[in-house]
Amino acid sequence: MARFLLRRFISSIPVIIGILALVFALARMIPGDPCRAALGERATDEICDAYNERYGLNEPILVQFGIYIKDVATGDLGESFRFGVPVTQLLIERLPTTIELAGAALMIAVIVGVPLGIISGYRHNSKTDVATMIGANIGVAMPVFWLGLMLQYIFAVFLRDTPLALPPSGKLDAGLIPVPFYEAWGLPMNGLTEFLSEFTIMNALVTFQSEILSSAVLHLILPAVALATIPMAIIARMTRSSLLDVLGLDYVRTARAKGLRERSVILKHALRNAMLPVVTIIGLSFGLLLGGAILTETIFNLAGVGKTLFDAITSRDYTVVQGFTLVVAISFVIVNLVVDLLYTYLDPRVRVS
Amino acid sequence: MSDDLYDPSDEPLEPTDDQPLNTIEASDAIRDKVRMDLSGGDVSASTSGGLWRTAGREIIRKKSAIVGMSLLSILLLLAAFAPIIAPYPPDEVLFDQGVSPRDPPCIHLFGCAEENSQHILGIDGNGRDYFSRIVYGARVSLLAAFVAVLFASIWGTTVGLIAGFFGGWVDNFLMRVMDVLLSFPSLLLAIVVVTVLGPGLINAILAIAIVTIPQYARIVRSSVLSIREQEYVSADQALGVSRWRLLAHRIFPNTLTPLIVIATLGVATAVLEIASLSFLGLGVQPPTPEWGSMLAAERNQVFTAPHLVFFAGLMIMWNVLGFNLLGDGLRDAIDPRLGR
Amino acid sequence: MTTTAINDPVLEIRGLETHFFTRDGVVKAVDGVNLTVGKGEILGLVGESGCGKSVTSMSVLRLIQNPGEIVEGTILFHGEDLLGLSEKEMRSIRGDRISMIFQQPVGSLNPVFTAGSQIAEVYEIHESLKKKAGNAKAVEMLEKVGIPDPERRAKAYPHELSGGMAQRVMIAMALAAGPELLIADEPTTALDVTIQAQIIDLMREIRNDLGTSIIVITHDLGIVAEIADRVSVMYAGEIVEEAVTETLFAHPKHPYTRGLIGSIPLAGDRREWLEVIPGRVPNLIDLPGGCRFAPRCKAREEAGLKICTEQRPELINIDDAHTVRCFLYQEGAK
Amino acid sequence: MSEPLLHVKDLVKTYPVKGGAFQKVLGTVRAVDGVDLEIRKGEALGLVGESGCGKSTFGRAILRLEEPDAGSVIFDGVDVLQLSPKELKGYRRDAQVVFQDPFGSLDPRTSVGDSIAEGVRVQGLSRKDRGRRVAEVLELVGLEPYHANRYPHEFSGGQRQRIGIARALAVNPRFLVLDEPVSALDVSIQSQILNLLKQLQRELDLTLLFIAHDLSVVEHLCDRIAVMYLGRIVEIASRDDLFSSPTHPYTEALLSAIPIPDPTVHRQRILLEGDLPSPLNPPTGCTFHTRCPIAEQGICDVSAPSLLSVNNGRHEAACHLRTGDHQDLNRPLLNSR
Repeated sequence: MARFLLRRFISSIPVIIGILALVFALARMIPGDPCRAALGERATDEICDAYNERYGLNEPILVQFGIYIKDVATGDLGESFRFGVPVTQLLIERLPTTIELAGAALMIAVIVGVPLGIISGYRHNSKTDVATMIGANIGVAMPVFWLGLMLQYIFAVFLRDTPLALPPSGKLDAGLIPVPFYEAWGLPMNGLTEFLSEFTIMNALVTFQSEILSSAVLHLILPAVALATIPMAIIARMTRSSLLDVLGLDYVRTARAKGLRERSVILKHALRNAMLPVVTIIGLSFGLLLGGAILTETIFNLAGVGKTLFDAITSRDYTVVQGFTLVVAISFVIVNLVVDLLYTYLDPRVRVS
Repeated sequence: MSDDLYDPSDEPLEPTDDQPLNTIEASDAIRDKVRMDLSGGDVSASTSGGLWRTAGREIIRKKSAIVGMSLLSILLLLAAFAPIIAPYPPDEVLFDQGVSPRDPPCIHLFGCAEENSQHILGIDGNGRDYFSRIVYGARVSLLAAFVAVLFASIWGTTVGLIAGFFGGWVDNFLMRVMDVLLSFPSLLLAIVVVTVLGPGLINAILAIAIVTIPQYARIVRSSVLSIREQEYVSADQALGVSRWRLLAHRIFPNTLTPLIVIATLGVATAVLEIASLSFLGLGVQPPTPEWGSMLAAERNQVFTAPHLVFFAGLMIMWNVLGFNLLGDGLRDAIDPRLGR
Repeated sequence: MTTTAINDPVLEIRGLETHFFTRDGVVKAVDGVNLTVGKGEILGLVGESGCGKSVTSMSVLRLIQNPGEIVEGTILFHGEDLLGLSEKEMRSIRGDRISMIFQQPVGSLNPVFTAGSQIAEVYEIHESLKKKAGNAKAVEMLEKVGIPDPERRAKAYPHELSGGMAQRVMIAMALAAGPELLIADEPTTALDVTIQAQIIDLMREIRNDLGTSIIVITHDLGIVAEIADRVSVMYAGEIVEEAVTETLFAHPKHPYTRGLIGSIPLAGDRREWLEVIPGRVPNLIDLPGGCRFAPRCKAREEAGLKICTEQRPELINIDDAHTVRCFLYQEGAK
Repeated sequence: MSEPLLHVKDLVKTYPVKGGAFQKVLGTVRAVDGVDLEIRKGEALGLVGESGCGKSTFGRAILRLEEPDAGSVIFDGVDVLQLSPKELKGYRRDAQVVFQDPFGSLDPRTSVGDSIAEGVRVQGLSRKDRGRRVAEVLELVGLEPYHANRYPHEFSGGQRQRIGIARALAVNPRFLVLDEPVSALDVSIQSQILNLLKQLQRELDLTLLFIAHDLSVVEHLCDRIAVMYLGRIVEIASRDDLFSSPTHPYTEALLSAIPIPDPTVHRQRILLEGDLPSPLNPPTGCTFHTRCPIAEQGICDVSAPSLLSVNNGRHEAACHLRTGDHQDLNRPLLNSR
């Protein structure tokens, strides 16, 4: 198992180097002079020369790439021009929001999508199946940003003054300021504790800040649902088709011939196999979620990775674009690694070789 | 079809040796199959004997294909006859005709005063007839998505054919590059590419095409690999048919089947992504009527004039749904084993 | 074992009709099949692909899936009609009193569970054993079917087993609950000749040692000759001939049986040309009226029989326990 | 008998087995492990063995559908393995192949006629002549000329196999490799194809290499039979010699394993223990010794036997105990049960 892990990890090294190269190249290719973008249009040539000298921007491109790799390896992602803080600091503040959002969305997608797919595949061609599949088709087709806006309208305007009303944007009610757990627990503040404390819901849970907790959860519902819809539809469809595939296989016939009840045939023999491709798709959905997070965070005004990234792109904050893109891509690679691991756990055929 | 329904004994009698699964390749293969599902469904690389004629007959039997085709024909009609259907030019500002920004819909049939001019979907923030803009939007949406997919599939096919047919380091290199591109969420990569190229319709199309090339490359490559192992290719080799002719006459035509399905489903994804880019202000620029950018322009009015957001999004969904259903139907028709 | 065994029938199928309701029409996969299996008897069910032999066996266990359906007939197991049982009662018979093995042994085992646990499952279902006890008995069973190092094999996953080994595991699973009837559907087709011989021997031993009745379904007349006491020949959804094995091979009556025997190259047989049955198996949706073999039948032409294309022949008894569905042997048909 | 048309000397074909993160070569499978074989003009040679023994690889290697690693394939005096791609064209006309899978061996998108015409197109026939040739060979294999315009999915398995044969015959070859041509077919269709092959061999004076796992099918068609085990030929003899006096214990086991459709015959079975060893890690010495009922320690597991003549005839076998220094023909076969 350890050897497999190592091998799988080593095999993703070329891809990670490729990602670094691409991110580096794209950031260099974005039009505009990095010096003037950083220091303002009125920076003189002398100042810019000094600036370029300092950041190694005069060096040959390969040397620059070398410097970049070295910086990344030492955890230095540069400094945001716009905010004047290190990109890593920005990540510490913004990443948890996105993880919370994407995590909640993924949970909804899996918890709803998988059972729907199972029912649909099991009761194949029934009314439930047809309804689920129509729903899934519509779900896949809905633009996230539109769904988000519609949810905002429905729950904040249409259902206003009903118990179903939900806050349309932001992370918390205005005026609420959570106490970070490290303060409550008397721990020192450092990168890690600060990062952890930004998980609002978790932080509120462990420090018993019930008002903040409920507000955070309520604020999370709409964006999470909006973000979850497409993956949920995909997961439901995949579960269904995978289950149907498996139900036609020889070993399912064997299970029936053994005298197993149909429920056990499906839940024990078929499902374990049917879940294999579903696990992979859940991993892939993660990429979809990160892409969708850009739209969802923009609409729901959440200061997460997506929104920060998008703002950085429009305001030419290169180091942030570079750093955030890198983190997103590498986390996607890592998620796929984890999925492979899970896959190996589930499928003995892969495990042994 | 009825034969293999109930009698398994027409399998080849000699078993083929079970090849040990290579972990990484195995999980990649599944990922490919699965990736296709992101855009709707999966297509196996191997095609069973179904030719276009039989496929055509099958398509007509598929409900989803029919619904999809109907949805799309309506859109196509809207796009083709936009000048006839739309009561106003899409960018004509109507303030001098007595409208004010974001006037609600005025339909005479539903009791809107006769003396007011009719605007079935109301007026947008810039005083233009919203319905006319929606109608013209069909043109941009269909054309842009189609061009993006055409571009991506041509390049993806080329890459996939070369990688699969030549193998070796060429294959290795090309596929690693594709892996890198696939490591980014496609919308994110498209955003970065548009930023590099500069915003605009053409660049948005290009960006979406570039980020989807790997999908086509991988599916074509895996088709090539499986077709290359087919006995009919061996038979041709034994007859002395040249590599190029094999590639052009045997391998390429047989990769087309899965490719067409993937491309149809890919149009749906492209529609969504172009709308998303435009929504973010990176794609189609105003005043060109495009659903995504129209939605973006009115998004702050969602609490006061929700219909201006609602219909643009509905049209995007309509378009995506049409291509998804058509793609599903195509896939089922071509690979009846999946037809359920 | 001879025909006397039929006096103590384990299974009696009467007028079985299993149809598949497809888009293109009704596929009459099994269309009026009668079969009897005696206690401790090995019955060979022979036919080409698509003749309905597998559907017959799946019908016995009532494992026909949509769009298939058993539309007619009775399946008496020790005198009790299986078609009249509730699903729950039927489940208690499957894998316990009647069990089955299949053509693709590796594919018939679930890839994500170990061989041992899949056998143990039978004990969990039918004997309410706990997992641990089941596993122990599974190892015992593996040893019984001749698997060396059974403890290690019990922990193996199906893909780690060779075809022959996997088929032994399947047999162990089928025998776990001590069934009275074992249905083997093309049990050796996917295996190499030397392995095939091992499996055939194993099945014979099972019958001799345990007295299990066995139905062997195959397209290979050689296997039938080796193992079966009695043979039923199927063509296009019906039984066309049935006899004790020796009789059938020595005096085949039905033109199809004769063609089939004549068309296989025999070891040591130096015929210049093999016999050929012209044409192909009829479409089961659009069956010919009259005798289903008539369009391919040379004997009919030679005898100049008209009735063959007009009327469906009945199974007639021509000898002691030798029945045939052919007008050539029917008095007055000419 | 006549002179050899094809002479294969010490042919080796290996496959790398890759694995690991960088697709490192972990080992090699010697699929064909030093095979010597002569096929004489006009004869039908059967090559028999279980799945994975390398018989199909051998067939593909002598046609240069796979590039062998070592050895030579002399066809009509010319070493085929030394030919440049251009020079290969002549060999492609002389040597053809028919495959097992009637479904996979025809391009589903090409009409039957075009598939058949492909070979003569390569050989430079004009379009008109091609059409005529297609009609000719279709009739030769018992189909109608108008079938040329149809597509593979419109045909049954047996018909497709006829089309495969027609395609091979279109270039008028002298040598035909038949790779399990009937094993995917129904019994009653098998005999049609076998009869057709026999008839064609006589009419067209073809030399055949018939690859199969089924001894009785090979027996029917072939004059001589070679038995292969784990990449090597273990016995080769005329059909009659092989069946009447099999020498290698593996041949004996194979023969005794064939189910005979005659219930009155009761043979003493020689049951082989266990499965085929992994070709990735073949046993030392005689590769068969792990399953051999008469193997002797210290002899069979030490050195690999070579093909030696039995009774100074053309019957050859590779067995220490039956042909070599340790020869003892009376050594009884131990029954495993």
